Amino acid sequence: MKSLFYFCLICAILLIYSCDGGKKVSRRSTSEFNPIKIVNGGTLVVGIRAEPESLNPLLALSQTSRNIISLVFRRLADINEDLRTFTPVLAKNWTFSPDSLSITFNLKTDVLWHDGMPFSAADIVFTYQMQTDPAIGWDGISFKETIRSVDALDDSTVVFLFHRKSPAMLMDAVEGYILPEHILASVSSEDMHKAEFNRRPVGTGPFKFQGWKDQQTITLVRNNSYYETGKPHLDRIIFKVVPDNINLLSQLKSGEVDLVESLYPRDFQALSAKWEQGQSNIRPVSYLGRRYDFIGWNLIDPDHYRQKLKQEDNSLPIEDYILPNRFFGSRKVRSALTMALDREALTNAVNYGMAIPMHGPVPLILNAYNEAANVHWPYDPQQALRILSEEGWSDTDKDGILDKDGIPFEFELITESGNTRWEQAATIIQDQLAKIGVHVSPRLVEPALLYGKLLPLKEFDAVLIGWVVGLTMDYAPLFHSSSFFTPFHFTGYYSSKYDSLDDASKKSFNPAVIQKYYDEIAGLLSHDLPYTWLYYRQECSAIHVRFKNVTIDKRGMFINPEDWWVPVKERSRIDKLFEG
Amino acid sequence: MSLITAENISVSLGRTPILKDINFSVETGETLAIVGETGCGKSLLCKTLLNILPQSLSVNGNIWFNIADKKRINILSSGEQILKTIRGKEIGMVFQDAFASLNPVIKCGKQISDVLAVKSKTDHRTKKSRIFSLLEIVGLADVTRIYNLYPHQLSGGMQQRMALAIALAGNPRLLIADEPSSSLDSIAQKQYLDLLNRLKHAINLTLILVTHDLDEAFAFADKMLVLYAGYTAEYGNTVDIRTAPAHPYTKALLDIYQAFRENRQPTPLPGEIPSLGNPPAGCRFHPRCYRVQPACAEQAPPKKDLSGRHYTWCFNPIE
Amino acid sequence: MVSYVIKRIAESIPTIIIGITLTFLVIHLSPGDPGSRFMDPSQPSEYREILQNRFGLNDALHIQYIKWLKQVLFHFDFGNSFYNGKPASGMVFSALRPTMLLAICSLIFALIVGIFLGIIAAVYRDALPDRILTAKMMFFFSTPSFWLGIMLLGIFSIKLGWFPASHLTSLYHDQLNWSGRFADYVHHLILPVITLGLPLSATFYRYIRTGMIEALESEYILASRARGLSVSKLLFHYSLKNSLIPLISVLGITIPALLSGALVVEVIFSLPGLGRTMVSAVFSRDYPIILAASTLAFVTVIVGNLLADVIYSMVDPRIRIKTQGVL
Amino acid sequence: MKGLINILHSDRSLQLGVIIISVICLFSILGPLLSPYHYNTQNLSESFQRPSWSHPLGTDFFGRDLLTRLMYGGRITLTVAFSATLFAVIIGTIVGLASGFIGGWLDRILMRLVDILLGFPKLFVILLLVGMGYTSLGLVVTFLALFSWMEIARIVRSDVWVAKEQLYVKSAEALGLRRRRIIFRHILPNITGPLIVSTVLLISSLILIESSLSFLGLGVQPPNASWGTILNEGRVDPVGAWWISVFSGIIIVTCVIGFNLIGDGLRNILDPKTGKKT
Repeated sequence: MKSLFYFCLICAILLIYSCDGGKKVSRRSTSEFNPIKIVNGGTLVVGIRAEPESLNPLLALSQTSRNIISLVFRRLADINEDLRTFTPVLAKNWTFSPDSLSITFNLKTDVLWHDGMPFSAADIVFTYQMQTDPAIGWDGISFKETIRSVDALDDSTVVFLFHRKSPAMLMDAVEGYILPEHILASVSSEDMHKAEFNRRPVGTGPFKFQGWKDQQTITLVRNNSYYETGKPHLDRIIFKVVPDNINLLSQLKSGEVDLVESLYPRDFQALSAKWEQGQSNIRPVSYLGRRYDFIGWNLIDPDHYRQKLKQEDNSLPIEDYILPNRFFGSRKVRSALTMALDREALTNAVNYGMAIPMHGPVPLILNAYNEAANVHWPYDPQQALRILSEEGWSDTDKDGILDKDGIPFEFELITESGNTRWEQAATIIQDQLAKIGVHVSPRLVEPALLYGKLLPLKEFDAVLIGWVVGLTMDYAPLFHSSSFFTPFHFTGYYSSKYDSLDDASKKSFNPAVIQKYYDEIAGLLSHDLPYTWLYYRQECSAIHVRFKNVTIDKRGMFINPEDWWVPVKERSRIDKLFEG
Repeated sequence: MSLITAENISVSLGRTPILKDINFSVETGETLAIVGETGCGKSLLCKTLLNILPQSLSVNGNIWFNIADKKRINILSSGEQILKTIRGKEIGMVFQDAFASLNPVIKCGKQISDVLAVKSKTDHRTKKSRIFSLLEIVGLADVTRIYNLYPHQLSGGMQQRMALAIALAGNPRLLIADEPSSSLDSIAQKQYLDLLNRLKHAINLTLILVTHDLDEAFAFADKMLVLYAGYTAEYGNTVDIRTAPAHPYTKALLDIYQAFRENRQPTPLPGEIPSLGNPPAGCRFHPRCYRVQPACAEQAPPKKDLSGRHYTWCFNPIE
Repeated sequence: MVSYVIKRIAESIPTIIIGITLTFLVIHLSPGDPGSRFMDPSQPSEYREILQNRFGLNDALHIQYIKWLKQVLFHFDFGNSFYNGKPASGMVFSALRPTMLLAICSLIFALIVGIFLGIIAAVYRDALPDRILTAKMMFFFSTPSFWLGIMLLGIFSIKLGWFPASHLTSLYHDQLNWSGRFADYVHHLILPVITLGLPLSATFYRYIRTGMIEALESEYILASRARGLSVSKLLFHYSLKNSLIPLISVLGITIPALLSGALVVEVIFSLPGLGRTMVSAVFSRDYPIILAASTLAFVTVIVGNLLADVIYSMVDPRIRIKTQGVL
Repeated sequence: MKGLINILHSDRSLQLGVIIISVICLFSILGPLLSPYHYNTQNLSESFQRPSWSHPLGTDFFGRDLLTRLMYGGRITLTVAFSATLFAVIIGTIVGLASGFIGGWLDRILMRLVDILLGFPKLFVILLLVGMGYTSLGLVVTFLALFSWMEIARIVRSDVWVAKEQLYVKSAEALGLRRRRIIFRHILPNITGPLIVSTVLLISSLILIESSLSFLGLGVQPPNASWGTILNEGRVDPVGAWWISVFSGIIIVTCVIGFNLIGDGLRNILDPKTGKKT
């Protein structure tokens, strides 16, 4: 009786799972561009995986927070797609002084804060003070290091004065969203992280903050007094928290969510296939992202490093802390391990083709990127084995694992737990290195433990993680000897050649010379291999087709949301429900 | 016409007969005493009369009950709908263990009122006064307090009276009292039986009194049914049985009863009471019987009419 | 009764304090640094110090502990989240509401299903309905709720699209009238409640079936039958009340299990509850939230236990006498 | 041996449970030896294959054979559950014996501790403990054991109380036997029945907790996997790659049912009084 019951139950489950749901007939509109007049209205629902930590531009760190902030706040100017030139936003225009040491911004005069107060030059000055306040710890603080002072000449004119000339002066000046002085002036910088403002931001952007339901939704509505008359067109943007990926995907498919960023490549490919067959209203969009993943090798011996740290002697030279790691201290071993990795297969497997194998340190998104400058290590396990045996690693005891002086080549590859892509990549690397007789144990570690203890104290063998890059290139925190004891310099890489190249690149003002230094740095690092770069990721996003005028490029999804609009005929059920 | 008539009642568990061919009838106003030792099937018989036996037991025979308009119904073949109108309202029953028969988590007043509720939808106040008078009738003082007590808060005697009050709540014409006094001490026993006797006359109650005590039977009953291991040994008028017991078992009971009265040591019956599950063949009493004959072990003895109102089931009755 | 409740509350205070002290020690002694997740390579290296100071992690452990305990006991202030700066107490309380909603609905669901099926099984004891039900309930009793949740989610939400896959309410919830809102809640809660409730109903089912069988075989039920009470009255009033009593004593043990179960269900169905708050706080080392959430969980369990005991003594008159006698 | 077979024959749910668990144990122990695949050999070109003749239960992301992984995962799940149970039973028995036999203030303190620990929502606390440290197998076993010995302690204690009052213990005391001898020779054998029942039921509940933990991403490290981890891997796409979550779930449920059946059956046999009712 019982067994019959289970049998039926299992059959029922299998049946429901295996039969494909009813085929949905395409409702996709055939005309992508509609020449009739743009109408206002419509609701955009953005699916997000985690609640933003703060809507205060000074404290925001996650991509989600930054996205929402980009809708509520405005900068002085926005960068263009070429990543060189700028379009004025809150500034009307700007002029460089003849000695190129200051920039004068003329501000727009018809801009209002969302609470109705007028925007003025005082807000710019106040924002600069907040951004450079060490007690707040804004993460873009390094942009402002070149600035000597910011002064308001009158309500609509601001002057930025710089220490020295640099090609990035304008970028440094306009970085960061402008904050309302009349609200935040009363908050002390120590209490900034607890301010009510972080939960109820007031900005000058096209959308106003309306409400925040804990762990559920954040709603922005149209700012009717936006300075660009007639914009934005959408009534409302709702950010809906859906932590579970499969849940998020199914809501995207069912139309409960219109836009999702950072889809899993596997899901993205499935969506793309449907889209190409004309069976879906979800438009997949991919663009060059900001992330790359790599293996970081620990070049020095962790125990020796720890002992030296215990001596608490600040006068010791850096060389004293360095005892080459028994595995990765040798550049040749690192190059052998790199050659033993089939980066192509790895990249395709974990990214489903939505990433580009990466050989050197310069992110593909930057103008400084030059693939030819990198040293390429091809996939060649035979060569790798040869190099390893030259280095003394061979399988003398025939247990399938290389060894040297009785030490087997066995190490832990740590990665952040909860990140499926990294877990998968670590598992594949384990398999690939096993083929040349290197035994890898992947180990998943809590982020707090990983970034809070293991990496800063260099207590690891090898780590697989990724970085998110900004629009400027700075490798000093990762490889420069001046940051040897800081948390992100966890490889223990120490090269005077690198130091001098890095210093020189920062002193130069000539773009062509700087590019030359960058190429040299790329060549040096890809030769020395403190990291083995794995792949550069393409961002996979999707947006419902009813949204028109959507511009998406390597700067991200939310470049021109004030221009997005929905034709009346294509309004969804949710659009209509909100319109009443 | 008799109020209740039992015809050939047999109860069996699977193939094992527990009660076999029991017959009796009780006229309105009469008292029948069912007498026998512990384990002879008395309680089972009581439950059979109300058709509340567990489904694992199969019952044969007929129990005819005279409902108010001179119509007879067969309790054993009636549906629950009809039985609902009989149980509690026509036939009340007091169980052997009063405490066990009271629901431990429902207040006394509520337990009585639930029985009343079935009967008529009188309004709350009349219902309450009816409950109070019932409690007074069974001799409980301080009725308002008792109304709100739980069964375990009552003494044994009070519990017994409470059970009686519940049995009487539906104004039954027939009351089945299953060893109502067995759990009480002798004084309380006496009081309780007096109460039953008074009630019997006051509200013209027909009574089936189950007892193992011949004293009780002789004092109250008009008729007697003597059971031995699920069989009827003897059935007839109390006077006849008392003066001229025909079955050796009845005789033995009487002897013991007599011995107690005269304060001498009774002669115990040889052997043991057979278990209902595995009774001896033939006459169930024959292993212990001093008048045993070869036939006794062969088959069950037939009914023997002694005087038209006195019957025995024995091959060799005492003449 | 009042003094009994007060005594119980007084007894439970040390339990809570021991509990949160242990929690405090565990999270503060564990390796890793809550501030680190906010850092990226472009930040100045002093930022780590700033964060440590901001979170008050630079003091000695016992000073941190005393400071924290003072704050909690005298100001009912659990500090602010490391992650988003919100007051921890507010965050946790607002997370408790959905959890309570989920837990109470599941409890009611489990009670209804468990009691109803338990009665059926007891009435048809050892017959076909009883055997089918008992086997089925063995299945639910042994099913991890996360699997049940994934299966329900996969079939009814993703494959068939009958129920929403996440959240407590629709986006347009506020636009609806009250009946619409109620329907909206029901629509969102059905799958999570089944997921949390079914395994629980299997437990209740066992108790009710046992209790009902015991009650139905008892002398007082036989006596009640003899009194001519209707079948429904016998089942639902006379037997059920008796078999509910052991169930209520189980209720106290059920509450911690319910909270543990809610944790998983909230993760699967993306519900904004205490469990999910706890999971994400553990993963991000958000100390104030972890402490506030565990304190609240302990208090909930203790209050729940107390409630169960009070109800128990109310339903079972025999117990009440005993407690009165003790006091 | 004959007695054992008799016991097996006397209860149908015990019979069924023993069959289920033996099959699962054989499946886990012998399965990986017989399987043509290695639990950890990747074949990225066969990623997420539906069940077929060559892979009866399909493959996972890395193209590993799911059946083989489930067999291997069974080893880990069962090892974790068995060893945690073993520790819990040892702790519980010691505490229970001490509490019941010595009594007095020790008993009060221990029982208070039991009450406190029972009041904590188990998963909450274990999640906290495991989430705060390295997620290693040994740690999971330790914490599971630390939070599940209380029921055992209670049962042992109350049985010791009963046994202590019984005549044979009294007479042993009167004979002047040493306390340890009394405990081990006279009391312990008398409480093994209920102890075995609750041990079996504990195994099933620990399997559930372990898989919940693995499901939340805490527990076994890759490339090893317990059933819960495999189930969690299937969560990436429960509809598209349904076989992973469905089959790993089925085996967890079957295993837990097996232990529960054994527990119920043993209770029926060892403790007929309460066993009849359930």
